[in-house]
Amino acid sequence: MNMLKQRETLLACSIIVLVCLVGLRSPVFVSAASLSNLLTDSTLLTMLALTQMLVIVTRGVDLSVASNLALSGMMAALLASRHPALPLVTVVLAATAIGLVLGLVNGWLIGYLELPPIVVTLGTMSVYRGLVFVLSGGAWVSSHQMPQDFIAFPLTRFLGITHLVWIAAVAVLAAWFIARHSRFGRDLYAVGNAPSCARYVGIPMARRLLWTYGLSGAMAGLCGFLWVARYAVAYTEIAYGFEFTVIAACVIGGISIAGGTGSVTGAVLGALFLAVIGNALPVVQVSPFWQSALTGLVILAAVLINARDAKHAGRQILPLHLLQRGAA
Amino acid sequence: MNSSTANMTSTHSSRYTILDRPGFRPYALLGKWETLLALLFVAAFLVNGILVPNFLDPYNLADGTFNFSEKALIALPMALLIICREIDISVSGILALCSVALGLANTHGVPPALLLPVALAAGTACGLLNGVLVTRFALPSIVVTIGTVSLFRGLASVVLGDKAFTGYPQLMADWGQGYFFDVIPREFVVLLAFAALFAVVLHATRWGRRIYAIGNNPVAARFAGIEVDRYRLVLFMLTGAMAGLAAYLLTGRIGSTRPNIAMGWELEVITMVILGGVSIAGGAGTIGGVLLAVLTLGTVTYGLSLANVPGIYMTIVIGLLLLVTIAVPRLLRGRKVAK
Amino acid sequence: GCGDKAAAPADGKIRIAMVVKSLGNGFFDAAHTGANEAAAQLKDVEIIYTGPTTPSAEGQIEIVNSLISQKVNAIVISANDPNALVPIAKKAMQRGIKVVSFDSGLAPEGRLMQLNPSSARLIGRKQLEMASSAIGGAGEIAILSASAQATNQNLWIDVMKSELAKPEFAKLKLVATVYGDDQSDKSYREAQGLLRSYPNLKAIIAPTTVGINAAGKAVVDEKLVGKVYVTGLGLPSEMAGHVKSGAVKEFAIWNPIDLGYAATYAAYDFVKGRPDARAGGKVDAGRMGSIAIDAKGEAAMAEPFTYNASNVDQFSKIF
Amino acid sequence: MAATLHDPAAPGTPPHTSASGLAPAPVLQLTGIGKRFAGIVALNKVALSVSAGEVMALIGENGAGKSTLVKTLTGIYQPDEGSILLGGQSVTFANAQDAMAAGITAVHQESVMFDELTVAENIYVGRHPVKGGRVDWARVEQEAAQLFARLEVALPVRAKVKDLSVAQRHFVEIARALSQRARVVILDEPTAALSQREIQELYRIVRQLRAAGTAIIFITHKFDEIFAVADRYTVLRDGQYVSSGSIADVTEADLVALMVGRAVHQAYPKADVTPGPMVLEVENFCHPTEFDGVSFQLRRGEILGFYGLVGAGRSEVMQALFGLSPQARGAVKLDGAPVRIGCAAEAIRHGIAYVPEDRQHQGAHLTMPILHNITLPILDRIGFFLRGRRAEESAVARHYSEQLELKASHLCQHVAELSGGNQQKVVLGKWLATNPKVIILDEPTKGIDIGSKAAVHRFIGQLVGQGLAVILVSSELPEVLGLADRIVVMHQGRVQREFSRFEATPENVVAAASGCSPDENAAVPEAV
Ligand SMILES: Nc1ncnc2c1ncn2[C@@H]1O[C@H](COP(=O)(O)OP(=O)(O)OP(=O)(O)O)[C@@H](O)[C@H]1O
Ligand SMILES: Nc1ncnc2c1ncn2[C@@H]1O[C@H](COP(=O)(O)OP(=O)(O)OP(=O)(O)O)[C@@H](O)[C@H]1O
Ligand SMILES: [Mg+2]
Ligand SMILES: [Mg+2]
Repeated sequence: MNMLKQRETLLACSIIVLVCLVGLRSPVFVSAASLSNLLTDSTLLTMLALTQMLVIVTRGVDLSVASNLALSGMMAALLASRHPALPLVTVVLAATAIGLVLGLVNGWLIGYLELPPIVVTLGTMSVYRGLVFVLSGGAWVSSHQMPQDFIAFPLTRFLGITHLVWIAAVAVLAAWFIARHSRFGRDLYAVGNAPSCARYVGIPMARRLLWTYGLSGAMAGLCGFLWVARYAVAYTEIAYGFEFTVIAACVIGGISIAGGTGSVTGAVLGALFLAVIGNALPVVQVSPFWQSALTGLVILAAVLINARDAKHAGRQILPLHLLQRGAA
Repeated sequence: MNSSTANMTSTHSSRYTILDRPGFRPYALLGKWETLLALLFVAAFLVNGILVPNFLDPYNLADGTFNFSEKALIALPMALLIICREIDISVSGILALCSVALGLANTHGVPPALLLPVALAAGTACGLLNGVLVTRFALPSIVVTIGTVSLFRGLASVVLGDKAFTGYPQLMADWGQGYFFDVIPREFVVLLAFAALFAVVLHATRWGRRIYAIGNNPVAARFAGIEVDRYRLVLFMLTGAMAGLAAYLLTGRIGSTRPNIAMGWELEVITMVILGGVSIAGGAGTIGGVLLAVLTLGTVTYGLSLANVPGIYMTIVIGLLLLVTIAVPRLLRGRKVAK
Repeated sequence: GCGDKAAAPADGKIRIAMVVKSLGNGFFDAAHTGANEAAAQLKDVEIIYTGPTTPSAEGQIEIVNSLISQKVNAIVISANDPNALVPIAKKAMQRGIKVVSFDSGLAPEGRLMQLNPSSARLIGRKQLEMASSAIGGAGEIAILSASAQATNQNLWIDVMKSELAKPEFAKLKLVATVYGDDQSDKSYREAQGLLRSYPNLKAIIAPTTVGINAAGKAVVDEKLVGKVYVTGLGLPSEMAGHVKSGAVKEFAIWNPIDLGYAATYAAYDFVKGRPDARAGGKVDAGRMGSIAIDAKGEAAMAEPFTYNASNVDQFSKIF
Repeated sequence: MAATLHDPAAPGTPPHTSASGLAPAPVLQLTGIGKRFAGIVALNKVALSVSAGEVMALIGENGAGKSTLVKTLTGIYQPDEGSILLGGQSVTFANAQDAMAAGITAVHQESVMFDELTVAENIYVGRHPVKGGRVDWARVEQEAAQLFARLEVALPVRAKVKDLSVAQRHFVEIARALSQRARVVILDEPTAALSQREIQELYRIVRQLRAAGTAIIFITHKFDEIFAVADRYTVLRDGQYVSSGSIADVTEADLVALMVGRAVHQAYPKADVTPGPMVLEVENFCHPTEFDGVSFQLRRGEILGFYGLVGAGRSEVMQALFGLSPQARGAVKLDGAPVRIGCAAEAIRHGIAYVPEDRQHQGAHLTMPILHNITLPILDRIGFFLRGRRAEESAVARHYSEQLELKASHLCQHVAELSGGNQQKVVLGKWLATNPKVIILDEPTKGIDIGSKAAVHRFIGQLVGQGLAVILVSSELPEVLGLADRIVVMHQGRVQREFSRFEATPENVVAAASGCSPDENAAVPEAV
């Protein structure tokens, strides 16, 4: 427990240090407007990282999130552009529902057919991405085809804070509740810790996996709508390769690919960390050709810091004699 | 050996008889993944042969192998890695960096004959980095290679910027897109040769046996005196080297290097391996299966592209193929009883 | 020319394959329309429209490979990489297939002719002119390109840089060139970065459709409409919204329909072995008249057309 | 105390007054249970019945089908045929939850633990109490603490399970089974990982439960335990019901005969070998956290017993000796020459073999064939190319399988398909096949049935006769006392005392293991 906290503190500190370093080089980066922008910008990644974290906790991985996002986003855009009179809520719900269904397909294959998650989501990743093209006929949906309220929604401010941030905040709270305080979430940790043992204690593993991937899908659907509305354009290639960014965020946040551990704080910090890098690189005026290499280096550094920490935590055998004395 | 055989003479007869092998069960043979793949391959081949004009032309078939040979070359060591419970997402990044190394060497006047060693060395070095990070720091390989893929590709783009390397020697073009006897593509021959080599190593030597043992239970493997980390390190380096070889062939084939060369290949390579029946949980899989998967995928996609089905439909087909091939056996067998 | 080894299909039609950078791109869909129009006029032509999923040279190579196997008569291609496709294009030509590149060209040894939508100089210059007129001739400008590997983008950027040295653009100052990798989120972030790091920035030139869209959106979101102008290359159907919002005053694009139409005609001429179809000659391009081919095998169509609030709605219905 | 352990008056259960007296109607009655796996008949028409307030010993050889029966009773497997009557009503369990809801819980042979979760959560995992839509953590911790208090086991409920020792984990599993107020509690080899002292604790708990009217099925291979706690017995052989009856009416020999179908010599056949020259000398072996200043010597033809409570650090010393612990320091001499052993491969080359205690994780490659498991450490000897060496491999594997009376159908069978005890035999065979000078056996007969145990002991005896030196780490006192020439007793990472065969008595060995120095060994401080 303590160790976990330490690791997250470490990550939080490195984020602050990073922000300060960038701020030293280009002071605009630490202006209030810029930081609030950074927050807004990190939301989609954060939200996806939250549900991805739940998936990774079960020893799975959802590679299909980005394709799912593109498909639901495209469907939302088509829906909104073809039926401009439709209330926005309907569009949002439709996108989420589509995402949910796509996620449940993954969940069914993984939970009920007991197929390996990486294989299933690798397959659905291609299928969903292909479907975006098929359903849209390969055409773009551009800003002038989308209703005004559709485009405006993500960045509209409520109490001075954008909708995106509000939604992300609600998602973080919900994920925290699920992970810490719901039976569903606790079962996921158990499944991830020892999948073969889960059935011995009566955890309905198939059902849990079904809904975990469903949740990941629904979140991808919601983010699909937000993404399309935010950037005011939908086409086949949106968020191409974003699944790896999401997984990288989780990994940086200390969520173990081996399952069973990981916290909401970790996922959020991991996403923030990547968002800071993504926002800082354009501002610090390093050569664009260096960006990818730097990102790689920073990810490796973060992972190494995590690993070093894990080593310190180590396996320590509890002083059994003390306990025995206590018992006697 | 001698003394243990001596022991054996004092055989004490057990209460149980243990057969050497299971009785012959044709049913078990049918249930094998390779059989399934072979059937799929034959079916795809027949359907294409009947429905797609030009498919059965031997020259076309030969040309069709160019589309997958380099990827399949990387799939071979990747199969070993996955059997060993590791994975390398960074192969396409390594390939790009090796291609850049080739370009640099070529522009600095390294003789054509020495270019292949340059590519192999660069690949091995990248693999070494992955391997050291994984073994020395006990990090999960998927995590490490998600980081290194962007590092390697990033370095390629640092060197190249918005330029490209071109003007590769004829020797490379000959290997990249030349033929033996004007019909058999050299790349394909290289692939078959390496597939045979890998199959022998994995299935007929003690190295292979140990790789399976590590994938099956790394802790027990360490307890059985296998230097698990050394095997892992070598496999990462091997994967790097094979990516270097693929870089040599690909660069020869397309005659130019840009940082985005082979973008996204890692997923195609992993798809080949998984479709080939290599268990992502480690410890199971065969080179034969991987080769069959490569050929099946090659046949299907080549047939589709001859029918001018757009690439994006092909991704759907490949995705479905992957899902169907793993789901159907499970559905047929019914739910497995877990231990 | 050389003898026609490619076997004609059963129905005797000439098959021309149009290989584009990637499918699902409005620009190439419009070019496809043009090609179909030409095919309808030529009567004995069948168009195969194809391209990879993502804009990669390897994907195009696979496609060209299968086209060679299909023994099409001609390939009209917009290349993702000018060099990487040369070997396969050469192989196609050895097998008697006529290769013509359009839009984004192949290196000379890999094609019979390159049909430029316009000349690189004109395109580069046009974008500078639009930027200059939007900001009153003076101020800081920045370029938001696709990826660092995009050939024609790089060509135009080079032109812009050299044109900037000329006196008429002396007051324009290019402060940065950034790359958005043709991803909306990255382009948007890069545009935002530009706006933030260069408070005096007046214009962003984005010679790519994803980029110009993202830059337009970023300017609107940062509430800088009227202070910073976005210009560059885009399709009317995709840009109409940004013109209305005021973030974009003018943008340019050549007519992709005409481009596809002319490229098809050119390929047809080569297949038919017309004597003029050679470097230094000319090709007949139906309703477009005849197009001259220079000594390097390149031909250029007209100057890019400019769109603004007055005409964008009209064209957005077409492409 | 006993009566407060739990309230058995679950709905529908008649309250029991006492454990003794005439047997009431059985709580649980099985008839004609059958279960087969891909051609293997694991259970064939098995019958069993237990009454409330009764301890039923379920015994049988390795692979007799005991664990399979447990799994069919707890909803993990579904029987192919037969019926389960619970409280007189026919029930079927689709999953573990159904069985728990019906009041049947089990401590399985395999560890069912969730390492990253806390002790408290491990007890309630899968059925967290929920209040107002959220998990009631206060209640989880409070009830877990109460449970341990009643069991008189001190465990910090907030510690993560991964930080616990094997024995402590076992108590967590027992606590989980008890927390469910079950009518039937099944314990599948609960004592295999426990030392003498903890076994006594377990007996106490079992007696408490019995007094409270719970029906208990107790599976074990140790006969003293059967006579210590059980009221009745049921014997299975090869998946079939053999007989059942009251413990009071049988002797150990009767039970053995029922189990095995023939007589077994239970004596510990330590051949009288005069110890030869020194093979192994360990001097001041240290490890930063696990052990300190361990020294001992071993001669050819000698069996050196290592005894201690679970957690005394014996396994760590042995693993370090085998080159698996890079942090360990100290001088090791083999045949008089100092050696440095940096990895297991070197140890094997020096002729040391180590049979680990945790067969599932450290010993067996579960989804590999028996053949490949056995030949894994000797591949260097067999050759680089293994194709064409199949006959040699088979010969080795067959030899050791037969010596150890392995029950398997063929050599290509996956180890996962074998019963627990037979898996242990494969691991043992694999290390014997290295033909070592020194073999370290860490709990070698853990989970092995009595007939096979005799076979293992006999085989060890034979090898010693041929000059092998053996280190026997065992928590089974009779085994150590019966087999070892000398006994090293460890306590908290240090050597507490060394006994010769003649000095050692159960009393002084156990006293030393609990930390008494030699002079005060008459006064055993804690109840053992
Ligand atoms: N999942 C399985 N697949 C195939 N066979 C199995 C499986 N589980 C058990 N068996 C077989 O069923 C038989 C009974 O095994 P079981 O584990 O019930 O034995 P056991 O009596 O508990 O033995 P032990 O005392 O060694 O624990 C064995 O022959 C075993 O090989
Ligand atoms: N905190 C822990 N985390 C993980 N594994 C542990 C822990 N404590 C003990 N173990 C495992 O349990 C086994 C028992 O070791 P421990 O040190 O408790 O007792 P021991 O004296 O070595 O063993 P024994 O007395 O059973 O022979 C060891 O092999 C070790 O791997
Ligand atoms: Mg058992
Ligand atoms: Mg131990």
